[in-house]
Formats: sequence, C-alpha cells, structure tokens
Amino acid sequence: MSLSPLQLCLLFSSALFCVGLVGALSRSNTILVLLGVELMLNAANLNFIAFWRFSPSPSPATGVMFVIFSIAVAAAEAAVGLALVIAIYRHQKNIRLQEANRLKG
Amino acid sequence: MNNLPLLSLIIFTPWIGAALLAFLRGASVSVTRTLALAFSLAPLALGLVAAAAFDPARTAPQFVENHLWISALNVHYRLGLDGLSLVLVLLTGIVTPAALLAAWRQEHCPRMFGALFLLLQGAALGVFLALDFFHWFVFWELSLVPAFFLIKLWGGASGRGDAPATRAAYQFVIYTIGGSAFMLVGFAALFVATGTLDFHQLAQHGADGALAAKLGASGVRWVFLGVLLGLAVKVPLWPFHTWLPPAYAEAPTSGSMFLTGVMSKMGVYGFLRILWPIFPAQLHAAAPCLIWLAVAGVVLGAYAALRQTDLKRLVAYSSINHLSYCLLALFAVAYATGRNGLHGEAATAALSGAILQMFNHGLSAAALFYCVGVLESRAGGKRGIGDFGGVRTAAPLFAGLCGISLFSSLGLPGLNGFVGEFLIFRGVFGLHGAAATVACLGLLATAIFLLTFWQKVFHGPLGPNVGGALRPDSSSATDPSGHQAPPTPNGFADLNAIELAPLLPLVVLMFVLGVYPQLLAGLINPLVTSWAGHLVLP
Amino acid sequence: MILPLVIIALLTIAVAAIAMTLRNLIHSALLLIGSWAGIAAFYFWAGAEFAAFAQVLVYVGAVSMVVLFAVLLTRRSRADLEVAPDAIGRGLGAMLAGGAVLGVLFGAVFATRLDVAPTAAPTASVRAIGQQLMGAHAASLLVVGVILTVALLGAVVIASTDREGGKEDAR
Amino acid sequence: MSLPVQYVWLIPLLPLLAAGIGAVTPRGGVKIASAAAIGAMVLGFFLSCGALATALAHPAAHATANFAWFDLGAGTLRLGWVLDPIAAFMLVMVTFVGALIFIFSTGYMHEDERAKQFFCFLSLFASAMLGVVIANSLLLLFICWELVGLASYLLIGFWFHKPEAAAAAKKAFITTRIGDLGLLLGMLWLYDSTGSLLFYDGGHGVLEPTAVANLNAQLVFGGLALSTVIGLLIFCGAVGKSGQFPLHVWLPDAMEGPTPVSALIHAATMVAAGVFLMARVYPLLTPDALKVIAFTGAITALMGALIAVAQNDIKRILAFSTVSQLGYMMLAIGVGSWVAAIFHLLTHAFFKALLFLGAGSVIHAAHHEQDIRSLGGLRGPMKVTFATFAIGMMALAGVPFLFSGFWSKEAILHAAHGWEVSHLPFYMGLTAVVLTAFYMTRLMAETFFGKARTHASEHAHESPASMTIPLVILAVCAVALSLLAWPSPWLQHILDPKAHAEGGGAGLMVLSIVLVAIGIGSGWAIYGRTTREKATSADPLAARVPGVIAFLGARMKFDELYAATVFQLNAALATAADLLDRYVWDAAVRLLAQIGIFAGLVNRETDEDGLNGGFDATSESLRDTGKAYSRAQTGDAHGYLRTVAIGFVLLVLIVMLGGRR
Repeated sequence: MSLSPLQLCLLFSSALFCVGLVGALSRSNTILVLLGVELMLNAANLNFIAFWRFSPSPSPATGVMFVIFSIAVAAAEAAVGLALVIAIYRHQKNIRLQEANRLKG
Repeated sequence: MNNLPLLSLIIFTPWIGAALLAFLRGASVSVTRTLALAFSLAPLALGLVAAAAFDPARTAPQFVENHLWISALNVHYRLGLDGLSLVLVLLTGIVTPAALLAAWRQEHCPRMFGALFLLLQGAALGVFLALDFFHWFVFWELSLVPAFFLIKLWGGASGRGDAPATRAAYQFVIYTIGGSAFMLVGFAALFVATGTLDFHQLAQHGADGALAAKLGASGVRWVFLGVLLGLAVKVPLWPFHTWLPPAYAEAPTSGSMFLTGVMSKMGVYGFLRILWPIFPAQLHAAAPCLIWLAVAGVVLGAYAALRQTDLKRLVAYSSINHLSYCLLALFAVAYATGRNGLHGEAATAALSGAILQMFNHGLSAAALFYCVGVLESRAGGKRGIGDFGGVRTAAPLFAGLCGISLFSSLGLPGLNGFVGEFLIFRGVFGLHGAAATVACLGLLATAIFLLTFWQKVFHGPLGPNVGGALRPDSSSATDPSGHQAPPTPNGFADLNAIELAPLLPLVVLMFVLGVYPQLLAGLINPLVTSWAGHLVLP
Repeated sequence: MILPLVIIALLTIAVAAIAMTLRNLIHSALLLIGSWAGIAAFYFWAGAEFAAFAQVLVYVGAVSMVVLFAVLLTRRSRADLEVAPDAIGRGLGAMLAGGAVLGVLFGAVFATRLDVAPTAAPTASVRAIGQQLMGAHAASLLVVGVILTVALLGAVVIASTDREGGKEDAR
Repeated sequence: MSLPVQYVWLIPLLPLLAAGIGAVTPRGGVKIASAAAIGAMVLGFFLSCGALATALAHPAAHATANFAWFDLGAGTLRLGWVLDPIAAFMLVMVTFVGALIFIFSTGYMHEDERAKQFFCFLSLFASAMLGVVIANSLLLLFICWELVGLASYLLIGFWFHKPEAAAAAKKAFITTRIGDLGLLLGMLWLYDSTGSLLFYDGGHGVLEPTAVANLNAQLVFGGLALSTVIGLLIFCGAVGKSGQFPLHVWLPDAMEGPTPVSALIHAATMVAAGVFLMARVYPLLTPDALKVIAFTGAITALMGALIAVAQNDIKRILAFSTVSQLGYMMLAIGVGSWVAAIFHLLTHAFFKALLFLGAGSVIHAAHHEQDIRSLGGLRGPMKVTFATFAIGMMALAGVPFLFSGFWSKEAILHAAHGWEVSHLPFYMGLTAVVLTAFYMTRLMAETFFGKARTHASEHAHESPASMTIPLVILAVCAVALSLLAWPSPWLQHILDPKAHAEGGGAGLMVLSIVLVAIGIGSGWAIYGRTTREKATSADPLAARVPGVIAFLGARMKFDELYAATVFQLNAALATAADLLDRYVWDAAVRLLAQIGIFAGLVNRETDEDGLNGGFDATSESLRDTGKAYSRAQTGDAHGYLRTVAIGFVLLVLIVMLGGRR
C-alpha cells in the first residue's frame, strides 16, 4: 500500500499524540503529565499544518493562523498549569498528581 | 456655539458632578460641598447662556437636539427649549444651589447628599427639556430615586432618617409611581396607536382628531384619565395630595426646598406640555369638574394649612394652595376652549399667570421652607407653631427676610407672587367667573395662615426656644407703653453669612420680579400668545 | 520529499517517547525540548516558516524555561529529581489506553482515502500572515491577547499564594 | 414752578428711596434714616406744590403718563400716572401732613432703639399712599393700596413684642384684605369687560364716557347694571380701608401702634385712601351704587359717633371719631357730592392730625397714661398743647365760621339735604353732629379741665419743640383751610366746575349751628361744670343709662358678633378641610394601600403553595442527582484522562463501524 504524504503526516501526529497520552496517563509527576498534554497539543497542531499543506485549495494561511493561536493558547496553558504545579507543591510538599484529589466528590 | 449640545450639557453637567462626587471617596467635606455647589450652579450659568441666545419671538422649541436612539421603537433623543422650559430651567438652576447652600452645615455624609442632589437636579432638568415621552418618562421616574433617598436617609427630626421619614418616603414614592404607572400604560396605548412618542407629533394627532379616530372615543378617554392621574398625583391636584404634607414635612430642609421648588413644577409642566396639547378635547370635557377640584385645592388647601401646627406642614399646604392656582388657570383655559368671544386675552393672562406663578412659587416656597429649616435647626428640631415667639426681636435680619418671603407667598404687590396670581385671577375670571370668585376665599385664608405663622413665631414676647425664659419683672408684654427696649435674647442667633447665602438671592429675585416682571414675561409671552391663539377643538 | 519527513517524524517520536519514560525529570524536560524542535522542523518542512519560528520561540525558548523553573522550584533535594517508579498497573493501563487510541487513529487514517495529489507547497509569507492577523482575525488576536494577559496574571496569583493560607489548606 | 405729569412719579419715589436708605442703614442710624425720610417728604411737598400748579393750570384735564409694565398677549399690561386737581390736592395734603408727622416722630420716638426702622416704615407708607393718589390704573392703585396695607401692618405691629400689637396688626391686615377681595373682584370684572384698567387713556380709559356708557348698558343678575356691581365691589375695598361699617373693627385696634403717630397715619391719611378711591372712580358709580354708599356712610357716621361717646381711651375716642367722619365722607360721595367729600377729607386730615398729635403730646407728657379718667387738669402745664387741641376740637365739632371743619361738614350736610332719594341719611348726619360736639367736649373737659387725678398727670410738662411746632402749624392750617370754601367756594370750582354752587343754605347753616351748640352745651353741662373728682368715680352719663353706655363702650359688641359668626365659620371650614384630609382622603389612600397589601398577601400564599412547591420538588431531585454524580468525581486526574481516552476510542469505533454498515 502506498501512503500519501498527508497520511504520513497524520500517522506522525497520531503517534506523537499517543506518546503524549501514554506519558500523561502513566506518570505520576504532575510536571510530566503536563508535558504529555503539551505533546498532545503539538500533535494536534501538526494536523493543522498538514491539512493546510496538502489541502486541494489551500486558502491563504488559515492553518498557520490556527497554529499560531493554538501555540499562544498552549503557552498560556503551560504558564497556568505550571503555576498550579507550584501551588500544589506548596500545599502538599510534593507534586504527585494522584494525591491532589481534594476536590473529589 | 451652534454645534454645542447646550441642552444636553445643561442636563448632564450635574450628573457628571454627581459621578465625580460618588467616586471622590477621600475628598474633604469642604471640597465636596464646593464641588456640589459648583456643579449645581453650572445649569444656571448654561441656562443664562441659553436665555441670552434665546429668541422669545419664535414659539417653536429652540436649540433642538435630535438623534435617533432606539430605532425599533422609533424613539428619538430629542431635546428642545421654549419659553416655558427656559423659565423652569432657570428656576431649577436657582433653587438647587440655594438648597445645597441650605445644607451647607449638613454633616451626615455630605458627599452622597451632594451627589444625590445633583442627580435630582439633572433629572428635573431632563424633564423640562425632553420632547419625547420615552426619555421624558425616564427622567421623570429617575427623579424619584434620589428624592426617595434624600427623604429616607436625611429626613426626619434627626436629619439622619427615622421611622416617620421612612414612611413618608415610601408613601411619596409609591404614590407617585402608582400615578405614573397609569401614565405609562396610557402612553403605551398611545404608542401602539400612533407609533410615535414625540410630543409634537402626538399633539398634532390630538389636535386634528387622529388620536380619537385610532383609539376610539372611549379609548382616548381612558388614556387621558391615566395620564391625568399620573400628573395629578405629582402636582398634586386635590384630592390626590395626601402624600405631600408628610413628604415635605419629613424631608430635610433642602429636600423640601427642591421638592416644592422644582419637583412640584414637573407636574404642572406635564399638564401644560403633555396633557393639554395631546388631549385638548378630553381636557375640555373634563374641565368643568377639574376646575372645581382645583378650586378645592386653592380653598381647602389654604384652610387646611390654617389648622396645621407643624410649620413645615403649614408651608406644604400653602404649596398645595399655590400650585392649585396654576392648575385652575389651565383648567379654566381648557374649559373655555373653543368658545367664541373675548377669551383670547383672558386665556393669555391665565396661562402667563400660571407660568409666572410656577416660577414665583418656586422662589417663595423654597425660601419659606428654608426659613422653617433655620427655625428648626435653632430650636433643635422643634418646629411647632407654638414653639417660638419673638424671633423678630432676637434675629431681626432673619425675620425681615422671612417676612418678605411670607408676603411674597401671600401675593403682596411689589413682590413676585402678586403678578402671577393677578394674571391667573384675571384670566380665570374671564373664563369661569364663579371659580375665580370662590377661589378668592383662598387668598383670604392664605393671608390668615401666613400672618398667623408670622405673628406666632416672630412676634410677641420671646418664646421657649428663642431666648429662654423671660425675666418676669421686666417683661415688656406687661408694659403698657411697650416703650422699653425689648429684653436681650440669648440663644437665638441671627443669620450668619453662610445662612444668608441661600436666602438673599431668592429675596432679591422676589423684589426684582415683583417690580419688573417683564424679565420673565418677555420670555414666555409670544409662546403663550400663540397657545391662546390656537384654542380650537378638533 | 518524503524522506525528510520520515526522519523528522521518527526522531521526534523517539525523543518524545524516551522523554516520557526517563526517570530524571530534568532529562525528560531537555529531551522534550528536542521533541518540540522536531515539530518545528516539521513545520519548516511543510513550508510554514512562521509557525516554525513561533514554535521555536514559544516552546523551545519560553515554555521549556518555565518547565525547568517549575522542576527546580518543586524539588527539595537531588533525590527528588529521581521520580519513583510508577505503579505497574497504571503503566499498563496507560499503555492499553494509548494503544487503543493509536489503533483507532491509525485505523482511521488508513481507512480514509486521502488521495490528494501532491501540490506545490502553498506559501504563507509573513506579510500575508500579518495582514490576516490584523484583518480577518483581528478579533481573535485581541481575544488571544486578553487570554494571555489574564493567564499570566492568573499564573502569578496562583503561584504566589501566601504561605499561611497554604498551610491551612494543606491540613 | 410746575411739575409735568411725566415726572410726577418722583413724588412717591423719594420716600421710597428714603425707605430704602432706612432699611440699609445700621441699627444706630436713626439720624440718617429720619433725615432721609423728612428730606424726602419736604422735597416731595415742594414737588407736589409744583404738581398742584400744573393741575390748576388746566383744572378740567386729566394729564396722564402711561407706560407698559410687561408684555401680555398681543399687547402690554399698561400702568400710568395721572395728575388732576384732586390728585394734586391729595399730594399736597399727604406730603405736608406727612412731613409734619415725620418731624413730630423724631421727638416722639427718640427713646426707641428701633426708631430707624420706624422711619423706614413711615417712608414706605408715605410712598405707597402717594402712589395711590397718582395712580392712573386701578391695578397700580391696587398695588399701592396693598402696600399701604403692608405699611400699616408694620406700623401697627411696630411694638410686635406686645401680643396685643401683633394681634391688632394681623386683624387690620386681614380685615382690610376682606374688603380688598371685593376690590380685586371688581377690578377683575372691570378688566374683563373693558379690557383695560387705565382710568384715563385718551378716550379708552375705564372712567371715560365710552367705557362707562358701555358698562351701564350691560345688565347682569337682577337687572343691575354691570357698572353698579363693579362699583359696589370696588366700594368693598373702600369699606375695608376706610373703616366703614361693617369692617370698621380694625381701626380702633390699630391704635396699638406707636402712640399716636401710626394712629395718626391711619386716622388722617390711610383711611382717606378709601374715600379717595371712591372719589376717583366716581364716574363709574350708578345711582343704585350711590344709594348703598350713602346709607353705609350715614350708618358709619352715626355708629362711630355713638361709640365714641362711651370710650375712655383718648386714642380710641379719636379713632371712633375718625370712623364717624369717614362715614360723613362716604355719605357725601353717596349723595353725589364727591367734592364735598374731598373737601372734608382735606380739612379732616389737618384737624384730625392736629388732634392725634395733641393726644400724642398729652400721652407723652403723662407717661403713657391714655385713659381720660386718669388725666385732667392739663390745661395749666401744657398751654400750647391745650390751645392747639382746642382748635382741633372745635374744627371737628364744627364750631362755625372760623374753623375749616365747619365748612366742609356744612357742604356735606347741604348735599345730603339736597339728595332726592331719601332724607334719612341727612337726619342721621345731623344726629352725628350733635354727638360729635358732645363727645369732643367730654374729651376736652376730662383731659384738660378739672384737677389732675393721677400722679402721671400731676407731673405732666409741655412737650419739646419738635412736637409742639407741628401742632401749631397744623392748628393754623385747621383754621386757614376755611379759605378753600369761604368767602368763595373755590375748591368746588376747581374740582368740579360743571356743578353750580348752590346758594340759599342759610337755614341749614343755622340748624347745624344750633345742633353744635346743643352738643357742646350738653357736654359741658354733664362733664365740664362739675369735673370728675377721682379717676375711679363713675361716669355721670353711665350712671343714668348704664345699659346703653356699656353696650356702646363694648363697641356695640361687633367684635363679639364676628367672633361668634365669621371666626367660627372660618374655623369650622378650616377644621373641615383638615378633617377631610386626615380622615377622608388619607383614609381612602390607606384603604387602597390595604387592598394592595391584601392582594400581595393572596399572591404570596398562591406562590408558596402552588408554584414554590413544584419548584422545591424539582430542586430536591436535582440535588440528589448531583450527589450521585459527585461520587464519580474521584479526584484521580489520571482516571479522568483515561476515561476520556477510552471514551474517545469507543466513540470512534462506533462511528467507524456504524459508518461501514
């Protein structure tokens, strides 16, 4: 079977996404969980670029736009997330995610 | 100059001041008072600018501002100034600073007091300048809010609000809103029928009978009654006046000054600006009855005042009496509308008189309330008619100025009150002689109760709250000659400069307008003449 | 044309996978930076130079620094950097879930016919992007700006919770 | 020197300025205030003489100067001044007498610390009075008329710390205002039917033939001519101001003012305003109206004289004598001889001023003793006062030939005799002549003859020159004014040249001389021959007819009558108005409020039982559901993420497999 470049790109992003997902699911360190989430986000961004690059009639720069906004939002998310990590650390003197369950129902 | 939204400036300058005051949390008391006074004087200054540029010969509104506001409801932000509005704008401009000056010593949160007052002033000015029912009504209702708080929070004997003040405030607001609710419904009906809320267009519909054609005769009658009720409560027309004495009595002095000086005029203004032009035929039909209600207000208001022992209630009843003259004039004109004969001159006189009376009553009633306020503050909250005596001995300057205000209110020639009352009587006599004759009784009763006030408070030996107990051996009351010097008072000080400041301008204006009424008459005469020239029924 | 893509992809995935399994936090973070650089390279390959630069600036430059700071701020001793081995069960669960997702995604990719003829790379000049940003997407740009501001402020507020309240909460 | 009508307004303006100066001078500035007041009056007197010269040059003309006050309708409301002989004579009289009063006051009031206010009020009064005289518009006249009322209110209540003074001031103001309401209505009616209030306006004025004929032609209720009704309404104002029956009650009380200056103001000048008003509007008065005026005047003349007989206060005697004399003047107008009325007005002003100032001098000397029973024997110490007072008394009593009062009273009686309608007023007037002579003799005898009966009168001494000189001047005038009527009826010719002077009144003259002689003789017989021994000893007349004297002494119980009727009615009306407010309207409002509250209550019950019940149940179940769901919140972030991942896989599978099928 022959893969088009687009499919290759999609496979790439899927793989990256799953790496991020596995990381986020398996690690207990909150920072690593966050980094996994970041990886998933980046994987999504890959798709935007890929579809922009290979779409039949690429409208001007829409995919790039998405990516730029997405990066910006991801940066914000990273900042808030890491701040939360620090806050959690202050509270419980470690950053183990499974112990941060005080909001459970 | 031409592009300047002068009228909007007049309305909104006080509101800007109110906002400023509301946010100036840390400002010192003297700064807030000065700011409030300065902003309250601004409409007067702007009003004088408008008066200077005003062309009395043109009867249409001037300085018109017209912007589409809410297109879905065909609501326009429309302002305009004619002679009637101008007179009332000037009155508001004069009375508000005087009221603020009257509250100069008021220590209970002067910042919010000033802010509420400026809010009140702006709303009143808005009522006098709006030409579209929508924002007219907004201003009309908005004026109630600060008035409510002024009565509730600063009213009562303590000046900080108490149970009777709260009750009076609620009664005032609920009564008035109850009245305006009917008016609002009436105007909603008008809007549905005509698709406009513009006073001028509505008046045209009313004049050419289109209104009756659209709403049906009984529909128009109901709408008319609703609007009438709203306005009658505000003025107030007898017998819708029972909210007034407690509200005026419990309000703080400056609040009473404003209530009687400006807010009561809003009702009369509504009658002249809305009810009469839009519903000429209905008013004409109702006039035979309304005239006698106005006469009842004149006569019974004065007689009820005769029985009051609380000085503020007494002055409040005199307000009912005086405002009923304005309504009497209008109703008499409406009564005679559409008849033949020599009614034009009488109608002109009656309407001119009504407008002059509005202005003059604003001056003299505000001054009287202020005088009662001074008495009250001197006597530590007491204001019974029997709580004083011999004040003229203790405070001759105060007595003199208060006396002038009293005689102005009484309609003494040479002071402002006379011209308006004379013109009203001249007009009403020509239009409805019997009503004028009966109303004369009111003149007599007014004289009696005002002179009783004057005699009991200012004359006679020094009273309990004036100079303390008399030295029994040298009481001049028992001295047959009366030649000896009156006992020296100790405790009732005469006015100082700050207390003089609100009263003196009012008194000076009483003299000026009494001798030279042309100042006002020149502004309104062409307008009134054109009104009187169109007294036809559809 | 395909070859660089494959190389970039394999490298990126490998780096990321190693980062996710390492036990030293700092090493993980540094490897992830490499992975982000790989993604930037992919953008470059795809012709989205602007996005590539943004990726480098934001992730490789800024986020990585924040991560490192967070790592350094949340350790008490050198030993803390060594993350304790995680529970086997959770690791297995994660592998299962990840595998399932991978399978589904791959299946979807393979099952979908995306036989698009390779075309010339579209160009997205910086000028065009700038015009887009300031023209059609001006509102989004504003919103993103607001989000960033709020996020930064929020981050500062969250991270600087005072010690007293923190202790009380921790109890 | 002559003063054209265009400048005649200067005459009232001068005292007005003086009043302004008096108002703004500081408390101690009596000298400034009094100098300004006297200066204004003296200057005004000279100007008035100039005005008189102008008027006498054309006695039949009514020179006017009208001006616009303010815009009204298509035109303007106009006011104006008029200068004709009647106004000019009044101007001269008021300024002359006024100046003398002012001078007298400087002596009389020098102890009072509020004297400068007194001069301020006096000037205001003079200004208003002069305004009344020269007004060419009923409206302007009314304005000044009310200001006269204000000034009199202030003067009567000058010693306001005395409750009686304050009450008297109020009474005067209210009583005259009752009359003024009539005047106001008359004015309104006149304005409404003629469209003007100017007296003379080049053929358009209300007193000019066109308007009068028009008014006479209109008939209102009862077939009365409109002019009759208007005339009578205007007369109401005159009744109030001039103390005519039945509104005379305020005048005696007005003597509470500073003795006797304000009393003099009221007696000699202000009350004359009413007579002047009727003389001014005489062209409007129809025979019907004149009948009413004549009878009112006659009743007042007789009643005033009767009451005066039984009074003991020197000022009250003079006050009631004033009421009586004013009745004469009204009688004269009523019987059609307004010239006689004005003549009597002028002479009366002088001799009554003389009498009041004399009384003031007596009271001043006797340390404010006003009861004639406590005086006595003042002839010795107060020679000037006695002599001048005697001249005044004889002028008032109508002692023949030498005294002006005789001639003016003679003119009135002559006119009354010639009245065709009825002779009753004439006989009442004759009776009043006897009574006048009688009570004046009594006053003289009790005050100046006999011996001093109290400490106060024993130590009496002559008043200072500032008080006696005006007395002398007035006494001279009281005599000299005879020249207006004798040897030739000059005033008659000037004022009303058309009326022919009737001769042949010799019989009438003899009759009145006899009557005066009877009055003086009987007075002397009762009071003068045997003078009173003690202040407390009984009055000889009261001993004989006690009931009548008591009734008259209580002023015929008019005050009691009014207290029982008018005041009660007024109070009842006030109570009714108050009760109506308190219990009817307020109750209605409260009822409405209660209905509102009741509706609210009903509404609340419905809400709580119906709507709220359903709402509560829904809320409860929602809360339970929430609790159940919250148990799923384990706090395990990994778990959440895992669930999401598995959920995603399931979803995709469903979509894909579903899509295949």
